[in-house]
Amino acid sequence: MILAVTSAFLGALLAPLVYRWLGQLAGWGLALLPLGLTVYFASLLPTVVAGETVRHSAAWVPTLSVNFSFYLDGLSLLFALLITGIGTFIVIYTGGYLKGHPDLGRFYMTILLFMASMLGLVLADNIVTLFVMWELTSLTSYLLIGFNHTEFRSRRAATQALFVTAGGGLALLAGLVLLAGMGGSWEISELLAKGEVLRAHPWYLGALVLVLVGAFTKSAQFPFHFWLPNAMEAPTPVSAYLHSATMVKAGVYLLARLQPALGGTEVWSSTLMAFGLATLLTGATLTFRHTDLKRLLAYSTVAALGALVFAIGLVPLTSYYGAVGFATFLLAHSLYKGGLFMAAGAVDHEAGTRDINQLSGLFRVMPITGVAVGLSALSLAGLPPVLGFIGKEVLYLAALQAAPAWIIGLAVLGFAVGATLALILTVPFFRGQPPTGVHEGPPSLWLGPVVLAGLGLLVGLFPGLYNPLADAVASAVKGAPTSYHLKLWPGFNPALLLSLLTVAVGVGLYFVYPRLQAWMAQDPLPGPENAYVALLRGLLRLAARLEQTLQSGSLRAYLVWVFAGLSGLVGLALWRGGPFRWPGETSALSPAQLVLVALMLLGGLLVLRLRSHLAMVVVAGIVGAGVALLFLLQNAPDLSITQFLVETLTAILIALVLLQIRNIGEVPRGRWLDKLVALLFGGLVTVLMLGMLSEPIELHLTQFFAEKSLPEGFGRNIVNVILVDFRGLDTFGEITVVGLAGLGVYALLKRLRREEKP
Amino acid sequence: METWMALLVGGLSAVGVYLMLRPHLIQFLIGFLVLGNAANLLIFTSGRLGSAFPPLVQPDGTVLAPYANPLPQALILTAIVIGFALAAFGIVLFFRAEQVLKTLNAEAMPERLEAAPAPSPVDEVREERA
Amino acid sequence: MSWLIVLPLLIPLTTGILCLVLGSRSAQRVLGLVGALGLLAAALALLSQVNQRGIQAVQVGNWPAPFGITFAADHLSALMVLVSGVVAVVVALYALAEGDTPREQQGYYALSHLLLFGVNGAFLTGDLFNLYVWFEVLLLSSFVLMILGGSKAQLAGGVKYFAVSLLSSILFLVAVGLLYGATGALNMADLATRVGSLAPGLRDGLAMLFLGAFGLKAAVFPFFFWLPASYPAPPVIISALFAGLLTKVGVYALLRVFTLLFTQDTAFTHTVILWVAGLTLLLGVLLALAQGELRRLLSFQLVSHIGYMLMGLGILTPLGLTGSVFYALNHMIVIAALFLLAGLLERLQGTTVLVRMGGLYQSHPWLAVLFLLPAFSLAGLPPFSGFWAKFTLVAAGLQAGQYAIVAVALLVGLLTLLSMGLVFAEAFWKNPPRPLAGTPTPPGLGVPVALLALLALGLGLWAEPLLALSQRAAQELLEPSRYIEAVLGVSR
Amino acid sequence: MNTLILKTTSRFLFTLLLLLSVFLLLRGHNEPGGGFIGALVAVGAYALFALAHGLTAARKLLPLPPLRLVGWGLLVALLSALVAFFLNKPLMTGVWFSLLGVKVGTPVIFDIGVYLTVFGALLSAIFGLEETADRTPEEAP
Repeated sequence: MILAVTSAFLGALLAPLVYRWLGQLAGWGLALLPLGLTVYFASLLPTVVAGETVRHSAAWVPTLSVNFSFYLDGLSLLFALLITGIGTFIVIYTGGYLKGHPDLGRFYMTILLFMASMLGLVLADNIVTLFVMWELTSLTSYLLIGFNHTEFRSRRAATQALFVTAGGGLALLAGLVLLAGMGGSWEISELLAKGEVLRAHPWYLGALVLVLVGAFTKSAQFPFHFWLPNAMEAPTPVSAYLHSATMVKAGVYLLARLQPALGGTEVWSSTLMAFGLATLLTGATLTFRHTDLKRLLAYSTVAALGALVFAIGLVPLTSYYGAVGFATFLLAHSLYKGGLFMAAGAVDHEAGTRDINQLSGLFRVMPITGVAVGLSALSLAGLPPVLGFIGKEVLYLAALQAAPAWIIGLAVLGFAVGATLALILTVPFFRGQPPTGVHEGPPSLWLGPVVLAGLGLLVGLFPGLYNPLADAVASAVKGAPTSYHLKLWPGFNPALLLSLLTVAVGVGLYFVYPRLQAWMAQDPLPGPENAYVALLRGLLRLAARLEQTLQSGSLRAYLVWVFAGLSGLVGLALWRGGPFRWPGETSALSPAQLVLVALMLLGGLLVLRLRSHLAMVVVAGIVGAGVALLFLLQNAPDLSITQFLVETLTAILIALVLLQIRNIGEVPRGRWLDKLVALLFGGLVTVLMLGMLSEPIELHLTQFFAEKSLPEGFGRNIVNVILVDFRGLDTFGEITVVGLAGLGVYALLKRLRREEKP
Repeated sequence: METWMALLVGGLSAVGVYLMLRPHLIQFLIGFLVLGNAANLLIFTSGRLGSAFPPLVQPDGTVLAPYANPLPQALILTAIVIGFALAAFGIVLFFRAEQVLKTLNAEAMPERLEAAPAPSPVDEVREERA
Repeated sequence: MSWLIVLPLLIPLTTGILCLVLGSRSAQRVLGLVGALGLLAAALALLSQVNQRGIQAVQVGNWPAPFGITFAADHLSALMVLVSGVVAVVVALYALAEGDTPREQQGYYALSHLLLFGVNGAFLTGDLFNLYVWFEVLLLSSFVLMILGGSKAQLAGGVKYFAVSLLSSILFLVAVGLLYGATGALNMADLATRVGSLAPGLRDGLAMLFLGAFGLKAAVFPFFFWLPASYPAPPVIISALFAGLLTKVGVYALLRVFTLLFTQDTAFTHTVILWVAGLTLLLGVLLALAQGELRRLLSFQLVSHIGYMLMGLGILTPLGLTGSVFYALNHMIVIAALFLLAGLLERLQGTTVLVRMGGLYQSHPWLAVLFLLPAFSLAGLPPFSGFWAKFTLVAAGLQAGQYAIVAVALLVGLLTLLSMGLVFAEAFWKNPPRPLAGTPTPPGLGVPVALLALLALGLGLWAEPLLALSQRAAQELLEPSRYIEAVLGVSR
Repeated sequence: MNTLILKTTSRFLFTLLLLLSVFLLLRGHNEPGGGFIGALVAVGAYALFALAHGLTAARKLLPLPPLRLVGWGLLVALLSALVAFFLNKPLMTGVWFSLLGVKVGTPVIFDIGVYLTVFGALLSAIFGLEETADRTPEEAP
């Protein structure tokens, strides 16, 4: 299994080469990759149906207990088959749909990368592996949605999808990490066995909310549904693959996967049912706003996803209907929606439009596509003898077992729109005059829809074919062995009545559809997408405002931030620490030193009042000379000489420059804020210094130097021996600094000299 | 003596900071020099005061006590030299900046030479034509 | 063996000096690359040594610790040196491919290697005052590099960079002086055994002073404003070098000081660090969203992501520190790649103003890949190196119950992704609004970027070795006694 | 300023200051002084000479361009630090030997490196600035 996933990734990376090699046949050639994987997973069917699971694991990042581990049971097998199986047809379809497109090689690579990550996602056993794959699907779908990248709408849709799904992904990450912490394991298969521990854990609610946010954003649940219809900017193979059959089902998969671990609580079922129902109704309602084939299908996908989430919520409340309904409806939806999307693309490709109002009489010119659409539409409407009918029936049975009447009523309404949509989609094929110049597309365009629709019919007629796998899926979702006999004709029961009602309402809605459509399409409806737009606009405005206030371009402001921030932090620390002892004095101040100290303070104050730069330099130099004198009085001759020399040289350098600048500018006055900050900082330095002086210093270093200076350093000037021997490395750094300064001055002035030359 | 030094260092620091906060770069530099002197005095004081002799070993191998702590002196020497290198580079940098930017007022030096509108994920942003 | 620890200093120093002494420019070019490769090799040898034998220490001048200056290499130091070697090699390759003659004349090679000298000195020294000296070495070389060429923008940015850096130097000096005056020690291991007995107010006040001095270097809130004001100005190769190395020195110093010295009152100090981390993360990324110029945008991203490294330090658990170390290493690679890429884009399109760019997805598809790898890595998406860093930090934060900072970290990841997505949409996907005037691009400029990008991918797919090393670094940081023993226990 | 007296005395002073600087350098290990102080004095000597005789004349008195001197100074310092390698001691370990009855050690050589570096760097800065100062009045636009 590890090999399967890895080979899918490697195969994807080779796609551009294959494309260059095979050219237009690349679609068929590349389809061998998903086809081979389908065959591989199909070969595992007997094992899984027999109730066994397969688990393969390899160490990935042992430091973080992350394994590259995979786990196969009914649920993951069904998904794996869907992904690789539909993937096969999508790749073939792409070859026809995007024939000759300059970016086709890249497209194959991206969509196969997507397939590989999706496969990894549904098979992953390790939480981190799952998350890695999860984010990879977001990334690849970002690139796929933005395929028509020169259009702003495409770019916007891509960014939106990425932002919403990756945002949810981050919540999911936090949730999964919490889950792992709660259950004490990073392997999902182990967590599933610890459902009771997880549910009783104080973090349960937090982790649940985070996981749900992740799943809901990915699976386009209300209120995050808006990104999915916008993502229809992508080319049709992408819409068909990502936004119907697979990626959007990742969230559903995750919920189903974790159902045994997290489900079974009041909050789980009620949340899933509430959001599922809300999504079902939102999708159904918004369907009426559109006439574009892909948009219509997109909203119907939203609705179906809502139904699936609703079903997962029902699983713990029902005996087995919920789980089986989920398993059946999932397959049915994937088959008919993938087929319908591809067919819609084929129609668009051949007829040049996707507006249902402009399409007519297509059946006569595109009979094969027409048959596929017809069969898929039956499934969408939930009519016999196709799988969609069975799926919906079982879901109704589940709802009847556990949900109150008003909820069932709303669900019927939501499903009814499916019937309406089925009519909307099929009518253009049979009504009106066929357009001229339109004909059936190449086999690559109709093969997928036909096979998928045919499968739906086949399984509908002989549900026994699917029954063993459905039981395995249901067992995985339920977390307990489940079996149910799928039948096309269950006999008269309340569910059948609901089905009839659904169809009736659906047909009724069809007749008001044109008017509803005209009325609803008028204005942009308020909805969560507006909130998204407002949020991002607000964010950008906030950012711009922040830049104006913080990153204002004023050096002064930056320095004030530094001093004020630092003083605040230091002050806080000192205040928290409480007062310390007053330092003891080691020596009295001699009169000469007192005068010096006073003079230096005065000099400092004088600098502040001066109005000439040159005078300021001089006075500052005098203060420096005072420091040198103080050093001399304190028995530091080396220091004193150096300080004198350096002060003089600095003053000369500044004077040299000042004399060359003609327009030197005024000496600006300070502000009260500067004074405050300066006083605060100076005060804190004094306090820190007093604190330092109150600590007993240990002079072990000094004693060592005094002892070793002559016998081992061979020098009597201890300061110099420290400089060149004990701490010679400091001096090495220091002369490097001096050399660098020389280099810098040279670089600065050399440029000047060159510029000044005529 | 130590208390006085603490006050002196604090006072010089305040003066230095205040000068550094002025927008004029020459004053900034002078502020840096004053603050540097304050820092050196601080380090000097950190080795404690009250010496009577410089830290020189007599030819007979003894050091006359109480001698001044040589370690802070060495540290300050390094710091002075580095400070000097920084100041020397700085003054030439400011000189050069004045030649090119025609001002010594840091507030008048632009941080961005051209306007660049930020892209937005929801609205298409185009460059505004002047 | 003791020479192995100082090799990462001696190699760039020798290279730098030889570049100064030799006049020939072609000799300098060769030396530049050879020196960088030598540094990388030495760093690898040092890391394997540390990995096998534990923390290594050498007493410079053969004076016993704590009297002389000690150089010590633990996993953190060795890893930092290693990545600085990687960045050095890549930048040297870029310089070689670019062949910018006027800048070479002014001593680019000498300066960049002296910068590395300072950076590695800072990573390896075990003495606080010596650390100050290294900071100055790398500062001055960075000043000169920043203004090489002397354009308007460089001088305006250089002035701000210089001014704020002066401040950080003085603060550091004051902090070292105060610490010496209170304890009588300069050797960090020696200090570690003494700081605990200080009065709490003084101790925490000093801790904050160090936070300020190093925070200025690391560019964290509220000390980061200088960075976006200056990093976009110099030629991109210099920005990349700075972005990869300089802020990380500040981060390294914070990691060192706040695990070795100031660990007595973590309820205060490390909470402050968490606040600083959170604010840096948020403000950095928000300000990045307001940018329309690529290099300035990257500068804010650089700032923002420093917050992640502090986050792990603030959490102060083995996992948190592992995340911090890994993040710092990963970030050095990723941000250097992005800055170099920005330079490539500027060459190809003649501008880095996003709204004016476009069309690269069509014309240079491989460049798009080279952008997406580090960009997604920066946003912390799998399977790139940044993901493991962020994942570790998030897991650490959740385990430590620091939910607020985890929320911030995740949100910032999302906003980074948005910001990178916008850059991609503008520079690569969109059609350029008007014809672009690019300059001829020498072949081979893409190679160093590709190396870094592949490293970001490779470290994502096979994160184990580096993560395991980061974990060992974190364990050492949390057990200061091992460091102290290695430094003080070595006799002459 | 360019009087004959200045020119003659400056030559004399120049030699004196240079000698003083070398003296300060060499005695630094035992008495106040050292490489840095010595270099500052030497820079003073050259600055004075340049003032009296012009920059070109002062440059002619240098064995190498000032920036090259920086490189050589650093190289000397580096080599003095590396000597210990051959004795299997750590970096910068002091090695002492007698030369004509005078005790010479690597730290002293290191100090000479300091002297050269500081001298070269400072001189390059001062010469550079004086050069622009000489020209600015007439050449500025």
